[in-house]
Amino acid sequence: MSYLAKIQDREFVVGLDDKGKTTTLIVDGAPVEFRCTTRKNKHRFLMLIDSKSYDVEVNRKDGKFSVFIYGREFEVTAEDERLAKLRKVAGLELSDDGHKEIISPMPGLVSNLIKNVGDQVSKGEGVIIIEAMKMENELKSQIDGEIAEILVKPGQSVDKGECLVRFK
Amino acid sequence: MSYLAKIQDREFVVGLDDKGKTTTLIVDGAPVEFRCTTRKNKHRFLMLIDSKSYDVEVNRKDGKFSVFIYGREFEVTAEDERLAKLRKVAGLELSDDGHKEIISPMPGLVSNLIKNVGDQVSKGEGVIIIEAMKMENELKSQIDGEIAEILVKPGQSVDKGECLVRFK
Amino acid sequence: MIKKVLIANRGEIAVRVMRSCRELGIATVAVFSDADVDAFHTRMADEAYHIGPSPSSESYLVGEKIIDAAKRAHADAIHPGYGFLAENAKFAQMVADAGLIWIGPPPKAIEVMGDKLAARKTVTSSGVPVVPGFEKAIDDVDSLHSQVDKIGYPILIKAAAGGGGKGMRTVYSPEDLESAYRGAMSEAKNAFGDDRVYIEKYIEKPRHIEIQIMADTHGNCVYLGERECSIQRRHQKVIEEAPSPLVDEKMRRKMGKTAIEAAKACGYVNAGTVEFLADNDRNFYFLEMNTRLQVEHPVTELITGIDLVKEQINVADGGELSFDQKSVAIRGHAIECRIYAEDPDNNFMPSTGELKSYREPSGPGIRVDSGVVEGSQIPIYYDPMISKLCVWGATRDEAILRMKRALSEYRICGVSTAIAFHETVMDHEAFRKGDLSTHFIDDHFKDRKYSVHNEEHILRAAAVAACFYDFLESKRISTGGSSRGDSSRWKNSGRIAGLRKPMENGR
Amino acid sequence: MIKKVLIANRGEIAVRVMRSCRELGIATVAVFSDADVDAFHTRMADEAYHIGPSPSSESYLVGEKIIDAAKRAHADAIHPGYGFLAENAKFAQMVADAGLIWIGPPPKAIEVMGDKLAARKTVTSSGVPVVPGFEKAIDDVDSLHSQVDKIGYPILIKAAAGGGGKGMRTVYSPEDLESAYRGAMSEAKNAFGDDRVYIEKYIEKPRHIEIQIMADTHGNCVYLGERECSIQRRHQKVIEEAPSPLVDEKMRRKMGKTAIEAAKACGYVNAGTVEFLADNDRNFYFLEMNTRLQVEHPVTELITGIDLVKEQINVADGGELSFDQKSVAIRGHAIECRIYAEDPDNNFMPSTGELKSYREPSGPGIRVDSGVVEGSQIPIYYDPMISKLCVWGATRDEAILRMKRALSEYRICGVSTAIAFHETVMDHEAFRKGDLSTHFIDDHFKDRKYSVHNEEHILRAAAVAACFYDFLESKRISTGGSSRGDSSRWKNSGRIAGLRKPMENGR
Repeated sequence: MSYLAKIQDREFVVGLDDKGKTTTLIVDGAPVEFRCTTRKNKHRFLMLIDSKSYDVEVNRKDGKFSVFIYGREFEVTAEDERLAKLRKVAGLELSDDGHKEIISPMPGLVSNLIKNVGDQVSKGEGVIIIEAMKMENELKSQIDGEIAEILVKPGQSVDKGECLVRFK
Repeated sequence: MSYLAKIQDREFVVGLDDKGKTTTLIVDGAPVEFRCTTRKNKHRFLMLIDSKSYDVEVNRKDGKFSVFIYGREFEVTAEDERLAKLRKVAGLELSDDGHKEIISPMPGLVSNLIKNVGDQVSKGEGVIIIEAMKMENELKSQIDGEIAEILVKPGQSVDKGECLVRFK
Repeated sequence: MIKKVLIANRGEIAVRVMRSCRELGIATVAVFSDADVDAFHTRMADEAYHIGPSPSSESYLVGEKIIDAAKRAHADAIHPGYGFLAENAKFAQMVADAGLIWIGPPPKAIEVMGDKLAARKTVTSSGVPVVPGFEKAIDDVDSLHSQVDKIGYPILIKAAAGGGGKGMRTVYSPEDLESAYRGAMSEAKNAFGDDRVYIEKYIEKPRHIEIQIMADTHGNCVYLGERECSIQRRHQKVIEEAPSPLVDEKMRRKMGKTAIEAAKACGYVNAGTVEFLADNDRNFYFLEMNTRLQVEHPVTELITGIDLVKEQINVADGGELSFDQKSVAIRGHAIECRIYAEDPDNNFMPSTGELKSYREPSGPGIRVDSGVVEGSQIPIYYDPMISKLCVWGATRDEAILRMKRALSEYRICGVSTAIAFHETVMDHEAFRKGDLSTHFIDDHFKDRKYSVHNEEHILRAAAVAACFYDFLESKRISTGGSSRGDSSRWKNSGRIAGLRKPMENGR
Repeated sequence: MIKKVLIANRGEIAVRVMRSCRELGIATVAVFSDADVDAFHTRMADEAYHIGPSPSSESYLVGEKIIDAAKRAHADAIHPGYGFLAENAKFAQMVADAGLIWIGPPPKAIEVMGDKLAARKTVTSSGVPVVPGFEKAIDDVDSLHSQVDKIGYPILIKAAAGGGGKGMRTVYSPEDLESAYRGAMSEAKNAFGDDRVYIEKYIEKPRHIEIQIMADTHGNCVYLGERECSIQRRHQKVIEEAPSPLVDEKMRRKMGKTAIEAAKACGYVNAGTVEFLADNDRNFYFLEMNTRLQVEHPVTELITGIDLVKEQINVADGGELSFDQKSVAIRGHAIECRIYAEDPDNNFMPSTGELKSYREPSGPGIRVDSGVVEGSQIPIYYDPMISKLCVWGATRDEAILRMKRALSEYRICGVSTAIAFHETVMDHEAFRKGDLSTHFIDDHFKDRKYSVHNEEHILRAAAVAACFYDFLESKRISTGGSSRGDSSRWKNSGRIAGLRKPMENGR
């Protein structure tokens, strides 16, 4: 099985195959020494790659993978390489959707609106302030764009995952 | 549901019942304030009994329960009270079996026999020595009795749970 | 004799207080809100009482409920921890009125130090240096300009009842003065119900250095060295250390004596902290006094070997301090990193959820004060601090390297944390040199991304891990090895069976 | 400069050494046997190499395999930990011959101190007091009686190559002498391939007190105070503390100087421990020198603030000691309890299996050195130590109470442990008074049951917990709430279906 994996700005082609009791690993076309053990808890395992030791934990999250390694969690996408190639040829890139909205990352109270409907907003600019855990948290726009709709009012409580602002 | 629970030399009659969202508890006929929360891991839970806090973990083990509480593990038996009563009336006590044999509690090497076939042995006397984890471990008789059979020889390796000695 | 203590708090500080109680053979009583019924502090206590719904205004902040729980539990004393009711003079008085021992300072001292203007006035009369400014609230706009002219720009407008940066404005020039004044007043009114504001000289890029003091009812008052808490984000301390890299023995003695003056000026008893602003020329100014145990008290414990909570209980019980000024000795260096559930890549936004994986670092020189275990929820209602990771080292250098090691061992999955941020600070040259100020993060870390990792072999391994996990999972589904695989198979065959019937009917 | 260290060990000590390496910025290499492929030390290292099957004779004891792994990893140095090859002079030499740095004493010092007769002779010539006895092996049965008569009964026959109580016999009267001699000789021959035995006076109920020393290649040698390790079971230390409740400053200085004499007599370099027997009149006698880092080194680290592993690496790298005798100061009191997987109710029989639940205590004054995590297996092949639980307190009393608190917080399910035993010792009056001897356990704890608990409310709660769990489970089965419930239902309905058919057929 061959995967195309993306992490940060890097891509790796990862080939995995079962040879009897062991699994072979090929990264970007080159075979790599690989050993892996899993205990009962299958999403926590130890990998030895070229004798380097990696104590990892993998969780699925929103169709991607969250990989804990070397003290940090990384977001990784991994898909069947052939599918990925086909998609590329067909020009069907994974869309950068979800950024045309501001979603509340936590339950809280809308304490202030920084921008209004119709405002032009740049990526990184604050749009709305949510109070949670005794702190005010400024939610920023992930894109450049114009605000089409603001769905909440100051003083209103919101749930995690609730859509607060829509862009055009 | 009513249970007869035994721990060490104590017996408790424990009644549990669901009343809507809460569970009621009756111990030895007297109602007791009870609150319990369980997380995903259902065998680890918090009980509040008369406002006392107990952070417990329960594992089933050989038909009994192993209860971790206040820093120690206790063996508890719990059975349906009516069945227990019936059994008592019928004179069918749970037998103290399993002590007419010496079972190896761990894998290891038989390093010495202290007693021989035909020897009279008192409860607590050493019978056989097993070497494991770089240490010699004397296995003792749990009963007074005469040795009927010794199933292993010095130098032989044995598995956990293997029967080593039988009494008459 | 105190035999049973109710801890009117939650999280790590409740657990911290219980640990000292347990070592003293004192029974512990927890209180918990709906959100905390399964919390670690509830589990750890000998007894636990429910005090209401999750919002703290309906539970941890309701003094009556807490005193009621203490009475039901037949507790002798109440320890407030920090936050919540810890600096509420009325609650301290209620506790005393209920015949219970308050493990904290006298209500009067809390009251005086809680009002910044009263505090300034009180300590100034004892000769304690304060930031240049005024001891009276601004009466009218007219006197405003003349006041400022006496000390010169930039200035700070502060709320008398203030805290947490609310009702505070920095002003650099006269044209901004009046609007800043009005803004601060209205914010203060909203936040504290008290619109008094006053003026202080604004000290740019100060260091935040504080002195731990401990006083008993027999007139003994001792200072336990200083802590430097200059690394702050969103007006909140995130990294603290003791001793301060700035403070030498002479400055320590001077600050210590000043702190004792301040404490004596308000009749202080029990543990307290006198906070100062300092500049790099070792001038220092009284900022405020915190009339409680501080979050960062462990660094002082690590360098002095004194258990402050035990000493608090001893003093509340009428005992004399177990040490005097001469016997207090500082050894080595300690650092604390506050591990918040937050996203440092996104302006330290709080993160909530379940700790899917949780394992604390351990080994030489590490102390972790936490109130969670694996599987714990970080609730939305309270401060999102997971733990305080503290290290001790023979030198500051050793402590920094040890902190780096400890951070690298810490395993938290499920919520974002500030761990990567702390690693970056520990590696920073300015931090290593002890070149600190309260603007440290803004100066050195603006728009920094902490979760970015450039080591090729780690990125590669992470990519392989995700692929391998998917590979394992797909194998399991196809061979049906585990229960997870089983349930998937059941679902599949169920669906197929469900689909087939109508088809058969249709034929 | 040492940049990469291979740790020729497993379990907690491998992890311990890696922690110091990491703080020094040194890369770590683990070796692992089949049983340890998933062990914590394998996970924690930067690199890991497989060295063979589970039995240590085929893996951790095979010097060639370890040196081969070190070469493949391009390691600069090897740290042996304790046990396994740590006191194998030949291996130390092999390491040097392979061009690697040996983080330990010179092979010659290991060799001299490994032979008890040679060690006695060497240190005696430097004026170190030894237990009355003889510097030569017994040549023949004839000289036996005349030797014993010179020192009087009781005596101890000891193997020259001895260790772990093997080839050792206590003799109280002449009639037992010859058979004891023959027994000791044959046991020594079997265990060590060396039948030389010698005679020492038997000291009844001695205290075991040892001095930690540290020497560099520049001629500096410093003692770091003592440890008392009198609490032993099966000839193995289980509780250690520092300082010793017996030792005063005068005795400490005297023992320290003696230890340095002993170390210098064999040209010692790196960390070592000189063990003494002592009586309650503060007389002490050289017992042996351990030419390695000891299991119980953390208690010394806790009271001196010195990281011994870092210092070992520094010295092995040719550095000077980072401290001198004058700068070594003892602060407070430290205790270590070895947490073995064993059943104290059953003569401390080892217990194996999976750590179903594992959570270490934390908070003020606690240090845990462990090599396991939740889910780890305790393999049958090695020493069954799970961890070393250490505490520091300002006083011995505080340390004892803190240890009790820490033990009560420790959560280990799945294997039996010595935790209840340690709790009982911490509560014992003789221990609290510091009235210790190597016979402590036999004297005070014979046939004691540790797991018995008499607090009614705990027994009642345990009973309720078991019932409630069963109640929950049966509810789940009847309502089919969880996947476990589901699978049971499937099984039940399968069985019923299986039973029904023949019945229908039979009708």
